[in-house]
Amino acid sequence: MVRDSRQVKGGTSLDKKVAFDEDRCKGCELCIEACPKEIIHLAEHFNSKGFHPATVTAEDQAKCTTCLLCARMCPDTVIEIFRPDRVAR
Amino acid sequence: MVRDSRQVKGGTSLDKKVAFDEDRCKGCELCIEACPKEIIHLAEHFNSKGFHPATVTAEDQAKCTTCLLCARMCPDTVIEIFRPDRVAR
Amino acid sequence: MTDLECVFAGFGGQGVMMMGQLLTYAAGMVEGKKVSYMPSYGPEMRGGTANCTVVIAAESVGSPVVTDPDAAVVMNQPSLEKFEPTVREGGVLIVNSSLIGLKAKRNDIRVVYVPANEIAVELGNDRVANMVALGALVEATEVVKLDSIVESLKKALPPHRHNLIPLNKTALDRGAEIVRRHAKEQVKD
Amino acid sequence: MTDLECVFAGFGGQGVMMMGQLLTYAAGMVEGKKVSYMPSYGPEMRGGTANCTVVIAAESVGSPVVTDPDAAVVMNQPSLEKFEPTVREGGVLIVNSSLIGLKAKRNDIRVVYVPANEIAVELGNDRVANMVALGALVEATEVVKLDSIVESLKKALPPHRHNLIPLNKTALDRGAEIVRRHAKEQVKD
Amino acid sequence: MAEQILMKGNEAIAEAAIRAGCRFFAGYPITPQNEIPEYMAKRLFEVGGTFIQAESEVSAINMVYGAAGAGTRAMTSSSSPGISLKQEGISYMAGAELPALVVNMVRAGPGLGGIQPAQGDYFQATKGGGHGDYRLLVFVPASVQETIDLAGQAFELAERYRNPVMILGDAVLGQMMEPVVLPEPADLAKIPQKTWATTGTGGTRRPNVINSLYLDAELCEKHNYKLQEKYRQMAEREVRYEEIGLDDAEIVLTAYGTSARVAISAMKRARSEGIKVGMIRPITAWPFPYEPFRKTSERVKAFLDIEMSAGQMIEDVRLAVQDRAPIFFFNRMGGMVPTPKAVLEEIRRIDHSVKGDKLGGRLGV
Amino acid sequence: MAEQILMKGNEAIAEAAIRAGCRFFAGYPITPQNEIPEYMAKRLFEVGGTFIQAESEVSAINMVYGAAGAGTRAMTSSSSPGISLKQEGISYMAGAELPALVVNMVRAGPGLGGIQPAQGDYFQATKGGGHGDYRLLVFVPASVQETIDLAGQAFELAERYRNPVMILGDAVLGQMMEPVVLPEPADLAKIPQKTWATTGTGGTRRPNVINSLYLDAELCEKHNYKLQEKYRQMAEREVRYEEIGLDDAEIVLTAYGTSARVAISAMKRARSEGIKVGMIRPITAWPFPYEPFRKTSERVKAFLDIEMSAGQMIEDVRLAVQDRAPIFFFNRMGGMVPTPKAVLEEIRRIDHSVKGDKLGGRLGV
Amino acid sequence: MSVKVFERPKALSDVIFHYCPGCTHGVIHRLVAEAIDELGVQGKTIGVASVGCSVLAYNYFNVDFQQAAHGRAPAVATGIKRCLPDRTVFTYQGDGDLASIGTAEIVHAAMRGENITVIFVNNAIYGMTGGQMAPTTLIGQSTTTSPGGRKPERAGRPIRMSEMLSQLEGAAYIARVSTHNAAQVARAKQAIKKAFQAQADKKGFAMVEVLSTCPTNWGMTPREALKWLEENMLPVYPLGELKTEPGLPEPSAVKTTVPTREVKTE
Amino acid sequence: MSVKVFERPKALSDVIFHYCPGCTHGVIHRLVAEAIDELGVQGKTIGVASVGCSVLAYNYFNVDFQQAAHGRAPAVATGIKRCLPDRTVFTYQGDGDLASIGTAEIVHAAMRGENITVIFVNNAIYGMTGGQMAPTTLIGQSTTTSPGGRKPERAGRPIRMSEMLSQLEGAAYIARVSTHNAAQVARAKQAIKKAFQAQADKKGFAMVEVLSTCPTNWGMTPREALKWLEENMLPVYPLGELKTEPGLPEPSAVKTTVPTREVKTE
Ligand SMILES: Cc1ncc(C[n+]2csc(CCOP(=O)(O)OP(=O)(O)O)c2C)c(N)n1
Ligand SMILES: Cc1ncc(C[n+]2csc(CCOP(=O)(O)OP(=O)(O)O)c2C)c(N)n1
Ligand code: SF4
Ligand code: SF4
Ligand code: SF4
Ligand code: SF4
Ligand code: SF4
Ligand code: SF4
Ligand SMILES: [Mg+2]
Ligand SMILES: [Mg+2]
Repeated sequence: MVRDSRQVKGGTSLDKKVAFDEDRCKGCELCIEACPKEIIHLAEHFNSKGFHPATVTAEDQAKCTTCLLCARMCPDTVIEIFRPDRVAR
Repeated sequence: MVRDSRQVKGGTSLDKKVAFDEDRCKGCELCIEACPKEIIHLAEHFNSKGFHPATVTAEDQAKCTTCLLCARMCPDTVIEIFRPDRVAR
Repeated sequence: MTDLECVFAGFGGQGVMMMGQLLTYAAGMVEGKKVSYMPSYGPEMRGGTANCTVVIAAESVGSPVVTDPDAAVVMNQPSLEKFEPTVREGGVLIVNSSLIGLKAKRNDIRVVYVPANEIAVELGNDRVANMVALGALVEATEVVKLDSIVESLKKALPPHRHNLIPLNKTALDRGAEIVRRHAKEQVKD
Repeated sequence: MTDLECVFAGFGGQGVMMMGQLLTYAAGMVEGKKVSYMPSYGPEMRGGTANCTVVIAAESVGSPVVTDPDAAVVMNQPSLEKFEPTVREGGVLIVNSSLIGLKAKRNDIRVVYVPANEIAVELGNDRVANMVALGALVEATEVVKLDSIVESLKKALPPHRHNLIPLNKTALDRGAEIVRRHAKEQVKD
Repeated sequence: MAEQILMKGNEAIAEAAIRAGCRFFAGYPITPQNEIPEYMAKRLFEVGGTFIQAESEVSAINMVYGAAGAGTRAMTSSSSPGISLKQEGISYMAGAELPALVVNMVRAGPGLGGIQPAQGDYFQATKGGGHGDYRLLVFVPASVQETIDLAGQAFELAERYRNPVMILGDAVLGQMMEPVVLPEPADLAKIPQKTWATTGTGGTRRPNVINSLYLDAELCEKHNYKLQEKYRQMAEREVRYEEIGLDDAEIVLTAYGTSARVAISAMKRARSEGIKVGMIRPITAWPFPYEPFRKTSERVKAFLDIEMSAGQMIEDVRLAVQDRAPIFFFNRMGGMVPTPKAVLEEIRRIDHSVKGDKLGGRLGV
Repeated sequence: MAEQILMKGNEAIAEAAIRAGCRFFAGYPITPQNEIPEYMAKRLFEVGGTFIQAESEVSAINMVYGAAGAGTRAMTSSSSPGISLKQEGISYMAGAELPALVVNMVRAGPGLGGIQPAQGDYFQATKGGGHGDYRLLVFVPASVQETIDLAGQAFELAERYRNPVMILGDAVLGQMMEPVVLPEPADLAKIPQKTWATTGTGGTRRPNVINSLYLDAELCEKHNYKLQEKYRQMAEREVRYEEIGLDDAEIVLTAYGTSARVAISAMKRARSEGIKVGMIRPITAWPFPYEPFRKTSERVKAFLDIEMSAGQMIEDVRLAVQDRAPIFFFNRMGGMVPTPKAVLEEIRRIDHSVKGDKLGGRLGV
Repeated sequence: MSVKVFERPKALSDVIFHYCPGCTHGVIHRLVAEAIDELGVQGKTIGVASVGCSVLAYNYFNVDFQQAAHGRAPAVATGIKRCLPDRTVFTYQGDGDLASIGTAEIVHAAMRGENITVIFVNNAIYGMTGGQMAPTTLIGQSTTTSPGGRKPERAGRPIRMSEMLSQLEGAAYIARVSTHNAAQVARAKQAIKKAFQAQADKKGFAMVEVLSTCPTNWGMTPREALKWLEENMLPVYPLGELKTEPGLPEPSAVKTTVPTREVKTE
Repeated sequence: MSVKVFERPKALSDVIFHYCPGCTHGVIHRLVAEAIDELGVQGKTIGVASVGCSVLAYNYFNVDFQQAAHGRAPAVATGIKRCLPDRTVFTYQGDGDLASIGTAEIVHAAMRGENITVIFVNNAIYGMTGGQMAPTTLIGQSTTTSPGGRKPERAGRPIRMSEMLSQLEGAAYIARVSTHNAAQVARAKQAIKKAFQAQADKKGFAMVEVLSTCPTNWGMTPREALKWLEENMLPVYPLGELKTEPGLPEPSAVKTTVPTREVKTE
């Protein structure tokens, strides 16, 4: 696997493994269905399109195994996944 | 097999086993190809459509086994086959 | 004037089409006026805005497509933005203030803010917000009697749902009430 | 008159289209007249009659479809029956008497009987019967020079078949000869 | 019964067809007419008929060909691109003299275009989108009730003339709801026997053949003369139109279908401003009502043709009016519906111009 | 290279197209135009092009859509029923503004009809057989040489206007042979680059899209106005026709294609009898040459329109001539070609009638 | 006294076919007519003629007929059969008609399990229009639109419709037979009869692909054409029953209501 | 420091899809874009959008596109590919588009062995037009034109296009995959990539049938829809590679020219 070495904008790499592009999210819950860690849920608030966007709490980020399953299931490419450098190696 | 008991028009049943409706014939020779007895040939004369029609000489009629092969191959239903009554039974 | 051209607009699922159909039925079937109902339809299946148009006339309905309505009911913000500018001078705009934070900009039309969802929740059923708004519209335009809407509900709902009629009637009334109050307030101004 | 409308007709396989094309080529390409050639075509693939029409004009060709030709060449009996009545008063009819037992009925046209197949067989090749008939037509109408037809043959035949040209030329001449003889006979009459 | 109900145009057309004895429907989904097949899918089996969602519009029209040839009242519906695909089949049905109803709920074109209402298929319907010389009886209703009435008559006329009938509507007509009265269902037993239908000889008659092939040009011409004579009769007998306020009219609007509804609104407003406006509304687009235009053209000051197209019916209007009066044109395209307001403005402009002011309108010719 | 050769119309059109740079042909066999695909099958691969026998006419026109969208000069041909099947695709190409050549060698209709020559597809070609408001540039050549010349220009004009061009011939034009001079093959390198074509972005530009869908009605309308403006320009610039002997003409014949050839023969005979006959021969059926008719109509005594149809072009003639002169009509149908003799008789009748005798001809209106 | 053991079937009209000499369309017509005779369904049969050399089939059968647009016979037959479910409806289609322009129609009639009988005459060419390539044309076979022979890289490889349609659940009976000799013609007859019987038994879609000659466009004598068919087409189009719904009678058990004039010959 | 291991592929435009929430059209779009990225063919790819919910695909991919008439995408793709044989041409078609109106076009593109890649999205329904029956609709499945469920006697049984097209010699690669969970999505990706690779290798016609959901017209939540697909569609539409030309690379051997952002998860 060749790695993408770009930095995560707006956040350190260690505290965020799974990032949601909120305004793209349609609240379909397919990521929730997919996550083996059961850490994704829909937020209370609405996004600009009127959907409750999917999210992972800051604490739960740690539980994320970066297994990619949520991202792979997301129909709207809302999700990006980051892996601590040592893990990716 | 249920038999058709209609009489042959214009000929006694015994001297003609294979009859050609000459004006329908297009001289394609498929009956000739089919006849195991090799008794069919194209006549010298033309029929009304301008073809040399297929025929069997009076003598050769006797050689006909009424095997139906010629009739079955004829694309223009030119041929009728007659079988002496005792044979058909 | 009994002639009225009216637009109902909101999210799909807010019962916008139902409002239009009930008004059409009430005016046309119950009160015997000439009516036409025209839904907007588009390629999107879910999400997006939905709207419909009702035209009520004493004599005969001309164009069923309306670009400058006498009245509009807007149930969400995109609808406010889209339809406020189209209402005819002197017309009526019913705004669902439960979901719309903005205020209307026009002052040549009568704008009534109706907290439809809040009232509906108060009445115990979120889904009658549309009835609250419809009640307001009917009261503001006086195009049909409120009773005719109730009558129409009887036709629209299957018999085993007729138990919901009182609730809907209350919702209609609450909407109408807001308009009456609004009218008084305006008199005060 | 150099303008001529001519029909060639016969069984498929009698070289009827070839006659038409050679005449067209001779008139148009060799002698520089205006020409058009129009085959008849139909749904039947084999058998049946084939015919084509050639129009030759000094100036310009109008309709390429001809219903009352100045001349007709009929190579078999059905063609005689079909085209004899269509020939224009004073026109020419070339009849292939080898295959047609009947006589033409018209007496307001010039009818020339040409035993085309017999002559062709005499010349050693059944397939030049059409050239015999064409020679007759050309002689009778004088629409092109016989040499132009020979010229056209050079273009029509592939080089390795040019050995056939003398035979074809003879066939053309034999056809022309019959017409010349016929003309003399008529003078005698 | 005479009970009024509120019905969507698409469903109304379907129910009306069934009541008129339609027992076969084949179609393919396309917006904005999907309610027609959907309604048929529910209702047709209930009355012992057949609904088929065909694999394509091409197949659908040919299924209708088969069903109609077998003697059944049959119908198909679609919208613009789908109707284009049916052109070969429609030409075949006209050629083979088969009765059927074809509905086109026109949307914006050309190509995939859009799904909003338009009137860009007038030429296709009236002049012949398919090949060869044939004509359809083309109804252009302007309300749901009129759609019902015409759908009812469509089958009868189709059978009388042995010719396909088209209802040319648009997305507005298909989608809008209006109160209507449905007719009583037809008594199927009273529909005239079709002695020409292919139902099997039963061993008692010579075979019937449904066909449009005439390899012999003379026979083909004879067949064409027969068809033309039929079209002449249709043109003589089946012209329909509505005249509104022509008595004192100085400006005559003309429009059909949804445009006509808009025109009526505009006319009312104009009359209330004192402008003498009348209207001729074709109800059959073919045969076109040339005569009322011709008659009126002698005494009015101008015509205003309103279309949701680049100008198609206007050719028929011009053929009728000739040079006897100016013909103005107002249009929208691509799914846009003209507004009464805009038409009113056009009327005002024409009014000024015919009253001697500078010519302000767009001249159609 | 001005060498004359004898060529069949169908083969001439194919060779002319190839010389004009056509490198893609998709078609489906149908009489009487089979020589076109057959010629293409032989020749196109030789010049590095592609011939495909498509599974149907529908598929063929859509292959041409793809090829044209990819920037290749592309063409299809068929005859009446097959052209009907292409109507959706033609509307799509017009909507997506794709250049291509479509040839229709018209045969008798409607339906399966017959394989003999006819002119019953004039309406389809000129008014729009497909859905929506679009126009084709329609050439109606009357000789093999003219066919070659127009086929040569077709691609250039198609690309200039980004619009399909149709050559509307008939079985006579396709089957007959005449001496012709072929043009030099076009230099492919000199054909203007199509910056809009989908050839892959190469990573250097934004993606190109070939499309006719406009879900937003306002955009769809805008697109339609753009198309209409283009058609207006075409109508202004591309009208072609031939005038013969109009100087002193009292009776003006009009006809296109094969009918025009017949008319010319009749005209010659009539002139030799001293009748002053002239002719207007449209070379573009769309845009139609209204102007010469309008001009002539002021000073001639009558028009005689000759068609191999029930009367289609006559509507355009009437639109041009209006009431200014009587328009007579002579036609054959179903594969029959009018004879010069019959036309001559018609001319004689009209001559009598315009000279004050009783009206003898059939009035077209 | 003798007995007539072979004569023209009654379901065939008493006219002369327009087919070229030796064209096996004529043989196939006779077999269809024999099947109609033997099943006694002449009075309730409606045929659908396609566009191809057999376009005039409506003149050749003594039954009601509809002439269908090119490729659309299965759609037309569907319209008829759904309206008249107790009638016998069959289509007669060439390979251009069925395997090219009419691909969608035949596939979907089979998918729907439309209860009709399809006679599919595969002669590997477009006969009527003068010998263009068909989808069934063999690799290397020269036609007017595949001059020098069909090349797979330009025009693909022959389509085997029977194999393809056998994949569909609605297809009840699919067989491929041939006409290149009398024994095969007899087998073809049995298959055709079975395909009509399947319809009588309401089994669903039944099709018989009949390999046929086109001496004219193949450029051969009729006898050469039979040989060419046998040698070249059989390897590409193997004969046999490709699909039979359980419950379809064995050929011998097919009920016969009119005298059969056939004898077993093989 | 951390590494981005999953992001939006470059061949996807930066716009929001119009698809309904949870519609797996979006997933399939991403997979196609990933394949294009990984094979490094973005600059030479031309897509063909069909008519269906994916009609706007031309807005979603960062490559040249043509929008084709309903069902005709394979014909349009043929026109493009024959003129530009070194470009990568793919169609993206729904089941109404490919298996109904476009039957003839897909069959014949496969027959010709047209060197294109077809992405066939089978959601057992007509999504765009509001939920009518498709030829792929399951028996008993309720749609607006099969109210009360599809009945075989009226509308036949579901068509299996992959099985049918596999019968054609021109078809080089045919696979059926699904989107009902992440593991299947990963497999789908491999199949799609292979279908593009087949084109690069000039193998001929390649098609991947992707089972997809239509929560809106199925009347379910997106999560219910995944389950419904798994439970109901898989038995009728078994997954797997139905046809692979020898010589097609194993998925792992597919050449990769841009960084792959995928990891093996199963
Ligand atoms: C829509 C349409 N396209 C094309 C034709 C021309 N056409 C007539 S028959 C035929 C093909 C005949 O071939 P096939 O079906 O194999 O029948 P065959 O003559 O070989 O028996 C074609 C293409 C037509 N009549 N209609
Ligand atoms: C010729 C034509 N017929 C019908 C339509 C209407 N139409 C648009 S999309 C569609 C079907 C969509 O279904 P599918 O192909 O399964 O795609 P999905 O929306 O399910 O992804 C139809 C019938 C059309 N645009 N053109
Ligand atoms: S990457 Fe895996 S563990 Fe992390 S949120 Fe996504 S599905 Fe859950
Ligand atoms: S799958 Fe994507 S769109 Fe759906 S809820 Fe999760 S992040 Fe949002
Ligand atoms: S029946 Fe048999 S033996 Fe007699 S002629 Fe015919 S083929 Fe020959
Ligand atoms: S098979 Fe028939 S048509 Fe052919 S030669 Fe024999 S009898 Fe004549
Ligand atoms: S062209 Fe071929 S298929 Fe047609 S009749 Fe002649 S031999 Fe038979
Ligand atoms: S309608 Fe169905 S297929 Fe279309 S976008 Fe919505 S969920 Fe997807
Ligand atoms: Mg064939
Ligand atoms: Mg779908």
